[in-house]
Parts: sequence; structure tokens; C-alpha cells
Amino acid sequence: MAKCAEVVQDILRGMLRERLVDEVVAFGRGLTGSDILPLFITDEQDIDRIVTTSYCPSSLAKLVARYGDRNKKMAIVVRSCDARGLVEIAKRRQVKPENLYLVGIECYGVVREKRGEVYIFADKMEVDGEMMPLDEAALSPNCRRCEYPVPTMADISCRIEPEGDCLVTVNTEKGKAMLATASVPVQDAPPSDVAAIKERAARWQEKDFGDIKRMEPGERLDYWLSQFDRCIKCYGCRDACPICVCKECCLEPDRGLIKGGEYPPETLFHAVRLTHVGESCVNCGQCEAACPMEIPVSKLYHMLSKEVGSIFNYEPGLDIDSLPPVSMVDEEDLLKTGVDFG
Amino acid sequence: MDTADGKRFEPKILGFLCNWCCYAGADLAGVSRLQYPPNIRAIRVMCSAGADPAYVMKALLGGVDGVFIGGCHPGECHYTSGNYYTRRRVAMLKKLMEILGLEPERLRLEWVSASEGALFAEAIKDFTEKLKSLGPNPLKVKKRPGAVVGVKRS
Amino acid sequence: MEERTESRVPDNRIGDVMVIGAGVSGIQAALDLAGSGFKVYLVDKEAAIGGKMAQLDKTFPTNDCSMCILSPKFIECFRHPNIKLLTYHEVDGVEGAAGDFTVTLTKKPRYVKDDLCLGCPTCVRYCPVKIPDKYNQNLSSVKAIYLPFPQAVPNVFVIDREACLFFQKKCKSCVPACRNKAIDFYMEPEKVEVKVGAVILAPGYETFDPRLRADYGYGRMKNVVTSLDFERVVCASGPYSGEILRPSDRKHPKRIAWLQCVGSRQVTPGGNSYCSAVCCMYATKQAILAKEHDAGIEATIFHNDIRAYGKDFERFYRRAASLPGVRYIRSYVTMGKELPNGNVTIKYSFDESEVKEEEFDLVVLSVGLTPPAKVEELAGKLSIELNQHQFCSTDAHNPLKTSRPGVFTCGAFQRPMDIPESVMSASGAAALCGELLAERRGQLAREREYPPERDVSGQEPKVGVFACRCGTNIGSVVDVPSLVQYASKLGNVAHVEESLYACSADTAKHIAETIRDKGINAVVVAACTPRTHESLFQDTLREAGINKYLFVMANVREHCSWVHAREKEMATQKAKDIARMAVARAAHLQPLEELEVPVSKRALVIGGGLSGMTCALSLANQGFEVHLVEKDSRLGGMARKLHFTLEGIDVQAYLRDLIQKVGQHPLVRVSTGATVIGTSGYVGNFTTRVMSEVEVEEVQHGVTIIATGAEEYRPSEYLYGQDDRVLTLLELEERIAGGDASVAGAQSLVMVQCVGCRDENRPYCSRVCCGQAIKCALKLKEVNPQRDIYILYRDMMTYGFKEDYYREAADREVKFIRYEPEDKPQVEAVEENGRSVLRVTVTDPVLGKRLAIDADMLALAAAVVPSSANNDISRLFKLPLNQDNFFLEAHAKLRPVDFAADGIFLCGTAHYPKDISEAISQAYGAAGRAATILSKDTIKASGVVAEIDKEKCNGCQLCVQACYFGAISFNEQLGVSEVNPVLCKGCGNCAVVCPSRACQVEGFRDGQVLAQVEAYV
Amino acid sequence: MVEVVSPFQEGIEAVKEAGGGSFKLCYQCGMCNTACPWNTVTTFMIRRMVRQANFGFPEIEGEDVWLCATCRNCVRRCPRGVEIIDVFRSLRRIALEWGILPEGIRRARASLAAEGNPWGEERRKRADWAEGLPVKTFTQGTEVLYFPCCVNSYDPRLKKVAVATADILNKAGVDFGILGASDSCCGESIRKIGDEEQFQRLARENIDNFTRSGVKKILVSSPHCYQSFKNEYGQLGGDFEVVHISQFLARLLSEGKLKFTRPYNKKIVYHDPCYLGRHNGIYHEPRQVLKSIPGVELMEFVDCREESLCCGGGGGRIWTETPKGQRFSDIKLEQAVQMGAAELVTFCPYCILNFEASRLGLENSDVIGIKDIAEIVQESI
Repeated sequence: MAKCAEVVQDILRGMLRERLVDEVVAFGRGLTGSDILPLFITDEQDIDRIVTTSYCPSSLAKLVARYGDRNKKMAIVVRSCDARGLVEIAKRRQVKPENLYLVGIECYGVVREKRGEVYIFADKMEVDGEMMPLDEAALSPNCRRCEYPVPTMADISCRIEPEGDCLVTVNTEKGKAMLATASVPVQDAPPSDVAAIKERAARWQEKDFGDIKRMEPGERLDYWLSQFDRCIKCYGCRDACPICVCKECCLEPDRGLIKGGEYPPETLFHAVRLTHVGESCVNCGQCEAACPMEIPVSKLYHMLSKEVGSIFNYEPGLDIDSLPPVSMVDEEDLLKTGVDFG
Repeated sequence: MDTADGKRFEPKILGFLCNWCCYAGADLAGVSRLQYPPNIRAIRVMCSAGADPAYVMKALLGGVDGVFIGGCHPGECHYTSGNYYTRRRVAMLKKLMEILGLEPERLRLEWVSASEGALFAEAIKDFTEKLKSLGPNPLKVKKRPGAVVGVKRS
Repeated sequence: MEERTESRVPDNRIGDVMVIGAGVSGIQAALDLAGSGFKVYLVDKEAAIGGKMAQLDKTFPTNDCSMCILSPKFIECFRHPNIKLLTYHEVDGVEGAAGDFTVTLTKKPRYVKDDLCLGCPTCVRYCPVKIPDKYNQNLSSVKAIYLPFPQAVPNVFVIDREACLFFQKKCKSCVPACRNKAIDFYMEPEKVEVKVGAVILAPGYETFDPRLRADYGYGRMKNVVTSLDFERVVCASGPYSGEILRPSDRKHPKRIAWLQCVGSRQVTPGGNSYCSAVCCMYATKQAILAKEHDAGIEATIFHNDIRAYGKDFERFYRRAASLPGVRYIRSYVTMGKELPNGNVTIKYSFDESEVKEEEFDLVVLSVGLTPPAKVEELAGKLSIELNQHQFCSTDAHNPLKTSRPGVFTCGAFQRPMDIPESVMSASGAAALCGELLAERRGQLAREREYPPERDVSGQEPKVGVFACRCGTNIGSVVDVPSLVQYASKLGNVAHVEESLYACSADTAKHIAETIRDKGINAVVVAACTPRTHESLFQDTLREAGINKYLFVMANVREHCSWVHAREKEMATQKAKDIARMAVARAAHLQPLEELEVPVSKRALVIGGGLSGMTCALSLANQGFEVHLVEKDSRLGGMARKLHFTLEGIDVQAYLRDLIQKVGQHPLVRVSTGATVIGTSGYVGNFTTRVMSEVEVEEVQHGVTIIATGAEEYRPSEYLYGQDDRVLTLLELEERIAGGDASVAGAQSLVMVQCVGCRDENRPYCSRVCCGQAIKCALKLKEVNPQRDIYILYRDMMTYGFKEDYYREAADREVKFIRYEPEDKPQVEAVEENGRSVLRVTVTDPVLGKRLAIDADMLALAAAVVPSSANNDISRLFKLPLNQDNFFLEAHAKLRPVDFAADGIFLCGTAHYPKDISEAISQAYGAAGRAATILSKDTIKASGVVAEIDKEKCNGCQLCVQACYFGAISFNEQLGVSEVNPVLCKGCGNCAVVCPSRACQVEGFRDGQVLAQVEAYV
Repeated sequence: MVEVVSPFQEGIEAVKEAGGGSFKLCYQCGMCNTACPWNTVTTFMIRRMVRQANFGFPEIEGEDVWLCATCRNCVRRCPRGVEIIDVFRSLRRIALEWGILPEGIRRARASLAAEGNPWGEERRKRADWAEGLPVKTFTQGTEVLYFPCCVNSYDPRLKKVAVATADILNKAGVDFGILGASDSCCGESIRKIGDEEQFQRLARENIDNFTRSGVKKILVSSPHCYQSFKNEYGQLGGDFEVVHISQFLARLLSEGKLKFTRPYNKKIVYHDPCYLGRHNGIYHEPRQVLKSIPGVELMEFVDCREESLCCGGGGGRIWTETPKGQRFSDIKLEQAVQMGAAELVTFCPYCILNFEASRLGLENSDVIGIKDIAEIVQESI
């Protein structure tokens, strides 16, 4: 898979070298060489630490929003959920899109547990260089539901072929400039076929959401209450969420909404999170991954965002110009008279 | 529906009424002596948009049987568009409730102008009936394991 | 209290305006003048202000409690630094000329010193003499030392000299009872002289004394009462504590009859020929109230025409008529006999076939309105003329002007009128004073002073709860003592008490004292709606020296007792919940600051019809700039189609004169062919974009006046549009004025009333059409007395003095035929003896036959319909419309020209159909109200505005785009959003979109609202 | 299917010409119906008849047009000032033109035409009541003409009233005389019947007669004569001072010219005659006279003064038959009996005729007496 990483590294290196960006943010190997960590790279030399494996533990969007300097120009290696997260927080003015140079990596899912160097393709997976049929169970549940393998919202998107080739698609004008800095020639890739992934996403969404939906309302309530009852209010979900960008979260105990010092917290804790991310959840799965009590929060948020999205015809993270649907109104609202939206 | 203790089930309704239209409409219902069930307790908000989802969920999760939001008719919002925001939020909240297993019918949005006292009374009558047929908010009877008071986070 | 000390300060007896008569119109005139920078003397011959309205129980068509909406005004007058109350004063004479009058008055001895009496009733217990209670229409008694009524302002006792035993036997029982030594039997009448620039006469009216027509049995039959007696009977503070009892045996009457037109619409000796204009509606109101008190009551209203001609009257009438057991019977009656059990029989024409004699337990005489007592003496003292009915003779073109320059009139002294009209005319009279005295404005007036605000920061909440019984309004449904008991146990509650009327002056004073004495730092009043009473109580908080925002109103009347009258237990529980929620909220309140913002001293008047122009001109004459916008290319509006009035005004000449004055006034700018396309801002600081053919202009203005008028309905019925001989009344008038040959030649002419209104689509009366029809008929008869004119009507709405013209038309042989809505006249074009005619057939209910009339011309009284522009204006300015699409004023009774939104006013037919003189009156009214804002240099903005916590804001700017008013901007430097409180309207949309909850609206902070939610959950 | 009719201009004009034009003022409030005493005993829709006149098709064929007793209660109460009596007068006038009239009226008309009185009595016997009394014939210079009315002149019962009056006048030293056979009926009732021509003829005869005889002041016993002499003759050139006996007696008493010597110890109730009360506003004097008679205990009907119930004799009703059960005088007399009055007294010959008739209809006609006040005065002086 080296070839792929090389192409990406090459582009990033060029950008850094040409001062197109001040900084590169990507996953890469830690100093011990085994851990894969998010890196903020300003030195060309560090570029070769960057990896493109399918096991990337956290959201770069969140990291960029929280730790990045929004006035710096940054190249960020993103999967589509990262990119979508960045788009959503750009709407919330936490990043400046003009300063972001997104190098997208097509992503067909990440594995739940680290099993060496893993690459996922649409229908197979490669573990430590060995190609085998894809074990969907190994994938993060959110990834199984993901219907956006191609980061079209990034400036360029890189597709890693099973053979290790890296095919690059330019999505924006900015993308062209980025490629111009690369020392190796890159060819324009034909569009990816995502039908199989959409099918997989639909299947898993149907399963994950359907399981819940098929319950009687009372049963469903019991289900969620029993889930929430495990909550230890560690705030992990919130902290991992790329959409949660508040300086001071209203769920903190001194803010009056949620009583301090008791757990599980009142159900309102989860309800407020839901109302805050329900319109913008990009299904990155970070929350669920972060939850020590294995509460299926990602499923919950994703489910809500799909439902909300279906009302407002809104898909989080795809279009930077459309505002979160519950925090805006548009011309069409003025023409509707009923109390139900739609 | 009757409750276990033999009393007739009287739904608890919390209302968020916009000061300019629905609250005035409710006032008019009063002035006109239009009788409606005594199940709603109203909180006056300047605009229906002030019915914050957190407040609504606080009430519903706290066991209130229904939440009523009353705003101005489209085009009549004193603040131009607050009611449109409300409508969007209510749509989201209904989805959220549904997903959580709370009947979305427990949340009702109505447009009631300052001159529609009768409509207000009718809406409350209807909502009360609806809630009676739905029965009590399950969260009211669900016993959650007692919260553990933990160490305060620093 | 400081008012008391103020009254001891020697008054230099120089003011701007004297208002004579302190009923609702006098009070409104005084408040408007005082509020726009004039010093006012408000005089009343009675010992307390309030006039007749204070005696009413409820007011139609909203059934608002009369005292509830009036007594806040008492307090406002009492507290106003620019109003000097001269109660128990009689006017002796007015010398001088406009701008410089000297009024001499006599201060009658109360025998109680007003600066010492505390209004406590201790003296009463010691007085041995009982006298009939005038306030309760002599149905109960008071002592010879008494308070005129419980909410009396000033809250000072008075001694009835005729009855008091001191003046006969030197009884002094009360003297030692008074700790303050306020009683002084040796008081003498005092002469008082006051210099003012203008005088407003608002002496009001008297009710017709039915003893003048013995046939009604009043005074002879015990269970025959007047409508005013009945007001007291139903009133909670009345003689029977709000229970409906009849005088003879104090039993609950089940069958009550109302007899209409007692003393009105009659040319017989003792009666008055005019219609008293209000009785149909108050009888309807009383019937509804009676049914509310006791659903088993059968109410029968005997009438001849129900005159439900005002705004929302028709609906009110329909509502009453649809109640079970309520009958409207179209027949005047003759009293039969008084039976031994006290019942009274009444004979009435039933069904055109017989006279029935029916027994009633109680008979209410709907007595008319007559000029005030001793009106000739009053006219003499003021050197003003009276009209043929002994009401005030007014200028033909201005109903607010008397025959003496500088002396204006308002209220029912003009003519019989209802409360909103009295209020409009009061504001109008204030505007005329403002014109006359424009240069003196502000010279004598001073600002209200409040005690310094107590700092409550850091204090534990100490909530005071004041529960109001509102007479029986709350008390008869909600168990108030149990509510009080309950509230006393709530957390943070430091004090609880109940009162009969929380809004009465003495209670307000008491609340202020309690707040001070007990160190209360948050107040809950469990009473009525904050929409009418919040400001009153907030003022009480200021009086008490705490921030006015530390106040919560628990609405246990409109939202509880009135709507759950049959479920007393549940209502009491609900009231407790409401109170608990209010207390929880109160405990979380914080003092707020109000921003002072400058006022742009310009008015924008939208609509260049008669009303708009009148209003504009009055404001300009008061010294304010006016921008007048008319969508048509010419000024004049609907009045361009009018040529004469019943009273004989040449409308076109008047209009020409008005247009000229408007056009030439240096302060008026007129944009014709112009429309408003956008507006923003707030009271004192509006910015409106006006688009004309040439440009789009931005107008800065402090107030907005909506005078967009109305339109004539275009009929689809009665062959209109199909046959040239079918016209609307307005078209007929134009043709008459134009000397049209077809009209001149018409030998037979039929008019059909109520075309397009008083039906299911438009359940309102267009008010002007009956007068319009009669006006045209008289004009046509004037030209050719021989021609036949038929007016086909449902109820002749010739209210007030218009009734005289109704009779005059009958005298000129105009034939009036009543039709029922379910059997409307039929019209067809036919040939008759070679002559082409319009054959109108209509059933005459008295004849029981169908009349076929061959007419040469048919005129339709087409409805007055709301302007098609109303929807746009409503949307642009966020102004509510009523169900009929006329603009909805802030309060039907007391704020008839205001909108709920500050700084926007309403006049003319945009409000409701009205005739020229009424439109002029309301236009001045709007000018008077607008002046209360334009006269100020600054006004205070509400403290209810958003605030963003910089520490918490993450700069997401969702709030910026959610704010429609552009009140939030993003501070790039700090990376946070900021609120401009002047632009903020406090809607809270920003707060809800803020994920960090860094943005909060003052008064609606999370903690405050959640406290309410939690208190309920 | 309701009948369809067109307004009939000729009909309207006819009523107007006959003097009933004030129908135009009616706004159909129905007050007249309720005020009319007829509607306590039968159905009499005055409003409808006024309305019919308004559209030119007066209803003249039925009996209703003859019912009105011209008691004036409806006129008094009509809020619009419709002169309902005039409307009926005009309707009757039209009816007469068409020859439609009740038998009693036909007889009265004939008798008036022939003998100057409606009772079919001979003109020459008109002064027979005064035979043997010190009553002189009026001559030039006599101060007062006493005009006793046709009823008092001929009716055996009512003659006593004329006699009593003459007696009182003599005792009070009044210079009076009568004209006797040359008197004609005052014409009041025939005018109400609609026979305007006959009224005018009678009135002219009387006016000529009075003028010729030098009459300046006329004393009348009947309120009906009072009505026509005082209010109607003026238009025809008859200008006399007209005094009703009640007024005259009151003045004599106040001037001390009349003194009571015998107490009249009875409970009596006074009936206000329509033509004295409602038509002419004389309520006070009769009571003043009664109150000054020692021993009299004066009672009042519940409906007295303006509200007084008519005896039923006005408007020509005195000449027609009223079926039992519809006679107002019966009702009123019954009331008087129930009140415990020993006598019902009044000041009108028609009333007395009717009340006497009612008295005879009582089971025990002795329980109450009917008197003209003049008779009581005569007894007490």
C-alpha cells in the first residue's frame, strides 16, 4: 500500500514546501512507530509518517476545530466523515473553509479494533498485506451505515486501489492548485462506483434503525432508558463529537440544565445532545467509539439526523452553503401555512 | 383511560404560548368565557420560538403528558419568522420523540391568533382528549434506578 | 406615600388644560395630555374619579371587567406628576379666551381632610347613620361617612352632609375613631381659581330616569330595575356580592326580561327621540352575564332593531342569541301587572298574530343616555351651546370642538356613544389641545420621580404573593383562601395575602408598602393577564423601590377562572400550579436595566384619506413633522366618493380645504402614488422604505399611523353588474351629486341594506349604510318629494342622533320594509305596461304578504370591506388583523387607536367602518396618542433583550442569521457575537439557536423558564 | 305561498286625504298592539292595520276597523307619534264611503242627521230633563252655558247628572243657562266614526247657535263634548271658553263658593275617563274635588291616570254592541268590587252608561254603585 501513501505524502509535501499551507493534519505513526495518531505537521520531514490505513481512531474535524489555528492554512487528510464534520463546523464558523485544503481519502470503513495495518475496500479487506473477503462485522457500525465513501466535499479525493495504486480526482479549483505542487504526476481517476456501498449502507441502516423502529413505542423507550441508565456522564460522546464545538457546554453541571454530581444523568442529558447534533450528525461514529459504556449513541444520532434530514431534505456535511435546517428558515417556509413542516 | 389509583386520568399539559398571538388568544378565550379542560399550564414566551427544545424535552422527560406550543399564524409572527423556526424545531422534536419511544402526538404546535379564542379553547379541548386516549406519559410511571451521586467533576 | 406629600405642596394653580369630568374619557384625555408634556387639572364634581364606567360590571363586546380595566387608569392618573386631581369640585365659570382661561371652581367640603385620611374604614364602624349607596344604585346602603366605592381614587372618605348627624345633633362618633384626626365638620366650601390654556369638557351622561314615563312601572313595581341597577346587581362588588337577586325578595330570578329603548327612540313626552347607541349591546352583555351567573336563567330581550353596529358587535349578538334560553323578541311592550309574588307580566306582540302576556321574575329597563344633570347650568357657566337634544353642540366638521374656541369636548357629552368611542374622542380632544398649546408643551410638565431602586443583588429571594379575587371573577371559581394558604408554604415565599381587587388604588398602595416593609425582592400577583395589567403592577414595584422586572403575573383569571367556571376544584388546583410556577420564576428573576433611546420626532401616516390627512394635519399643527403616504395618485380616499352627509356637510368642499391645508403645511410631506415596501425599527426609531414612481425613499420616523381605509364591496347579488339600473349606495350618491338624469328621472327607487355583510362570510355590520341610505333617500325626496323610495332593511342602524333622520325619512314617506336574512328580497328585470322595470319582491313581516315593487332604480348598501392592502400592511408592520380582516387594536375598550406594538396607531375605516365624523374623531385620537411619543426626546426600551455571554460564545453566529432585526453582530476581534439592545425585540430566537446557551433573553433565561417547567413537572 | 301585492298609490292617497297620513311614521315596533285594551280580551292587530294603510290597502271590511275605542292609550305610547286614532278615523271614513258600517252606527248617524242626537230621541225633548228645575234658558249676557251632552239630556239614568249639575250651579250661585232644543250633539264620536261631514254639520250648527246666543263660556259634563268644543271647534271658527265640570267644581271649591255640609262616608274609586285624562290631561281636578268631600275614602285603580283602562265607550263604541267577555267596563268594575269600593265614580256619561250596564251584569248588582261625581257633590252640599 505504500504507493498510495506515497502519492498522498507527495502532494502534502509539495503543498508544505510551496507554502500553499502552513500545516498538515493527518493520521500518522507516532514516535514509537506503532501507534497511529493524529499529527499536526509543519515540517516536511514528518510527512512520511502519514498513513492511509483504515484504522484511524478519532475525528480530525474535531481536532482541527479544537486545536487548529483557524487563521492558518491547513492541509487535512480526511475521510468523508471528517470532511463532512468540517463542513458542518464551518457552518458554525469554527473553521475557515478558505484556509482548509482537504485531501480526501476514499474510505470504505474503519475497523473497530486495530488488527495491524488494515485497508478496507468496497468488497474486500487487506490485513497486513493479506487480501481477504470483507468481514462487515469487523467494521465500526457507523461505517457500515455510511453511504459516502468518496469525500466529494474535499478538494481532491484519492482512491486507493487494492493493487496499491492511488487514483486522484480533483473536486475544486483549489484542488488543482494542490496537485500542481506534487512532484509526481497524478492521473485523473474515473468516478468511483459507490452503488455497492450504498446498498451496504442501506442494508445496515435498515437493520440498525429498523431494529429500533420495529419496537413498540414503550419497548423502544425502555430500550433507550436501559441504555442511558448505563451512562456515567463521562462526556466522552460530547468530547469526541465534531459537531460539539461549544466553548462551554451547556450540559456542564453549573449551567443549570443538568444537575451536577449525579449519574446516570437525567435523560435530558441525552435529549439535549440529540437536539444539538440531530440536524448535523455526520455519522462519524466518534461518540460511540468513545463511550466506555457502549451506549449505541452513534446509532441514535445518525438515526435522528436521517429522519430530520428527510424532512428538510438536508444531508449534513455535503453542502457548505446550506445551513443546519433547524437553525434557519428559507423562502419556502414562508409559503407553508400548516403546523407540520413539509 | 383511568389510572391505577382509580382516578380519571387527567393529562398534564405544559403550554408555551407566544405573547402576541396565542397568549392573547387564550386571554380572549377567557374574556369570551369559552370553557375548555383545565389541563394546561401556560408559560408565556415572547415568541413561540422561545419554546426551547431543552424546555420541551425537560417537561416531557419529566413526565408531563403533553406539551402545547402556540404561535402566530405564518406571516403574522410579531418577529416575522420566529414561528417558522418553531415549526422546524417541532418537526425535529417529533422525530426525536418518536425515536426515543415517546408518542410524537404528545407535542402539539398550533397557530392561534389573538382573535382566535375559540380556536385556542378548541385546540386545548382536542389536545386533552387526544392525550387522554394516549394515556399517561410512560416516563411518569417508569421508575428509573436512582441516580448515583458521584464525585463532582472538576 | 409621596403623593400625599405632593398634595400638600402649594399648587400654583396654573396649568395647561383643565379636563372637566373624570369619567373614562376625561381620564384618557388627562393621561394623554399629561403624557405629552402638559400639566392637567382633572376635575370631577364627585368625590372620586371614574364616572359611569366605574359602575359597570363588564363591558361589551369583550366582557372585560369594567373596574379591572379602568382602575389601572385611576392609579395612573393619581400617580402622574402632571395631573392634578380636583375631585368634589364644581366649576363656577370660565373666563377669558382660548390660550388664557381662568376657571373658577368651588371645592365642596368633604368634611374629611384629604391629606390626612388614609382611606381606612375605621370611622365607618362608628357612624350611626345609614344612607342609600349611590354607587350601588341605592340597592344597598353605606354610612353617612363613606368611600364612594372600594377602588375609589382618591382613596379618601367623604361625609354626606344631609344625613350626617353632626349637622343635626352634633353627633361626633366618628371623630375620635380617626387616628389621623382627618375629620373636620367645620370645613367650608372653598373658591379655587385655575389658569389654563384650554378646557376639555367630558361631563359624560346621565341615564334616563324611567319614572318620567310611568308606563314602565319603575319605582312602582319592585322587580323592575334599570340596566344600571342591574350592572350593580351582577357585579361582585355590588349590593348582592355578585349574586343575581331581585330586589323584592332577594330570590334568584329565573325569567328576566330586558326592555329596550326605554327613554330612547321616542317622540312621546318625557322620552328622547334619539337612539342611545349602547343599550342593545349592553342588554346583550347583561343577558350573557346573567346566563354565566346562572345557566338556568331565561333571558328575553324585547326590542325593535338590534343595533349591533360596532366592531365585533354582531358576533357578540349572535353569541348571545345562540345561548339556550335567550330570546330576542322584536316587539316593544306594555307592562301588565305586578303579581302578589312580585313577578311582573309583560304584554308583547307575538308573531304578528296576537299579544301575549308573559310573566317575568325580573324586568330590566334598558334605559337610554341623557345629557348630564344640570346641563344647561353647565353650558351657561362655560358659555357653550347645546344642541336640540341638550347634548353639546359641536362644530359641523369637528365633533370635538364646542361653540367656544379653546373649549373641546369628548365622550358621551357629544352624543350617546360607547366606551371605545369615548376614549378615541378623548385622545382626539387632547390632540386639539396640543394644537392650540403647541408652544407651551413641556413648560409646566415634570417627570415622575420614583424612590431609588433598592439593590437586591446577592439577596435570598423573598417572594411576595398577592392573590386577587377580582370580585367574583376569580373568587367565585378559584378557592382563593386555599390558594393563599398553599402559596404561603412554597419555597422562597415571604408574604402572601389576598385582595378583592389587586388593581385598586388602595391595594396597589398596600402592595407597595408591604414590599417595602417586608423587604420583598420579587413579586407575584395572581390575578389577570399580564397583557393588560403587568405595567400597572410593575409601576407599583417601582413605587416600592425595587426593579420593575422582579415581577411575575400569574394569570388565574383569563387562563383559569373564566375558562374553567364549572370545574371549581380543578380550577383551584390549576391556580395553585400557576402560582407555584410563578413563584419559581420569581425566585430566579434579576433586576434589568432599560435603555433610553432618542425619539425621531416624525410621524409616518399611511393612507391619505380623510382620517390620514386629519391625523397628519393635527400632528403637524402640534409641531411634529409628518410624512403622509398615499398609494393613489390623489389624496382623499373613500371620501372622494362622498358628497354630503346626513348632517349636511359638503364633503367635497371640506375635502378640498383639507387637501389644501395638508399640502401647504410646512411640516407635512406628502408622497402620492407611493407604497410602503419595508419597515424596521421600533417605537421612536422606525425606518420605512417608501416607494413612489420616482424613487425609493427611506423615512426615519418615531411613530407610524395606519389609516389605510376600507373599500366598498362589489356585489354579485341583485343583478348588480348585469343591469345598469342597479347601483351601490356610493354610486347612487355620486350620481345624485352629479345631477345624473337617470336618477333624476327615477320615479321609484328601492334600496336594499346589508348587501355582503351581516352574513356568514362577513358577520359584521358595516355601520354606515343605514345612514347612507337615509341620507340619499332624503336628498332624493328633497329634489322630488313625489317619488317613491323603499328601503329594505334588516335592522335600522340609525344609532345616536341619526335616529332623527330615520324618522324624518319616514315623515317624508320613505317606506321602510324589514326583511329576514333567510328570505331576502328578489329582483328581476321585467316589462310592465311597456315599461322596463326592476321588480323587487320582499316579504313584509307585519303584513304577512309579499310586496312587489316596480323600481326604476335599485341601490345596494354594499358592505364596507377591509382594504385589500391590509394583509400587506399587516405583514410588513407585524400588526394583527381581526377575523374580518380589519386591524385589531391593542384593546377593544381602552386602547382603541393603539396597536399592541408600541408606537403604531390606527384610525379611520382601517379599524372598522365608520362615518366621517367618527373617522375625524378617531384621526384626532390617533394624533393625540402619537403625540404622547413624539413629544418625548427619549423613550425607554424594554429590558427584555438578549444578552450574549462573551465567555461562553463560541462565535458560531447561528444567532446572527436567526435575528430578523439585525440586532446581533459578530465581533471579529473578540470572536464573539454581540447584541445591540436597542434593536433587539426580545423574541428569543437567537437564544434557542445558540448551542452553547451563551445567548439568553433577559427575563426568559434558562433558569427562569426551567424553574417554571420544573415547578410544574 | 304568500300573497303578492303591490303598493297601491290610490289607497295610500285615500287614507292620507281622510286624515290618517301619520301612518307613514310607524316603525312597526308593536307597541300599539300591546297598549291596546282590546288585546286583553281579544286580538286586535293595530300595527298591521296601520301597515296596511301604509301600502294603500286598508282593511275596511272586517269588524276590526270599528273596534277602536279611541282611548288613546296607543297614541300616548306610540314612540313615533303616529296618530293612530286619526288612522282609524280615516279608515272608517273610507269604509263609510263604501257603505260598510255596523248597524248601531247606522242608526246613530241617521238619528244625528234627523234629530241632532244619536239616540233616536226627539230634538224638542232635549231640555226635558230640566223641567221644573230652576234652570233658565241661556240668553245674551248669561255667564255660562251649561251643555249637558246628549246622554245626560235623554238617558233616564244620566239625566240625574244634569239635574245634579244644575243644582250645584244654583247653590254656588252661578249664572248659567241652557240652550235646550237648539243644541245639537257635539259630534265628537261621529267624527271618530269617520263621518267627517256630519261632524262638520253638527259643529257648525252648534257654533252658529252658540255664537248667535252670545255664548262665551261653555260648561260641559261630558269629556267628549269637552274634547270637541275645546280642541276641534276652533278650526271651524268656534272660539269659546270650555270648562269641564270637574275643573269648574274644583275652582268653585277653591274659591269657597261651594261648601260641603254632609259627609260622604264611602270608599270610592275614581275612574279616569279617556277623554278627560289621556286626551286632555285632566287628572288632578276630579281627585281634588273628591278629596275635598268630607268622609270620602278615595281609592285608586292599579291602572289609573295615564294607564287608566278605557270603559270601552269612545270612538262610537257606545252605539255598538260589545259581546260579553269583551267589555272593558266589566273588567274594571270587577277590579273596583275586588278593591272593596262602595262606589265607582267618574265624570263621563259614556263611562257611566257602560259601568251601569256592567253593574247590572254582576251577580249582585248592589255591591257597588256607579256615580258621576257631580251627583256626590250634590249630595254633600
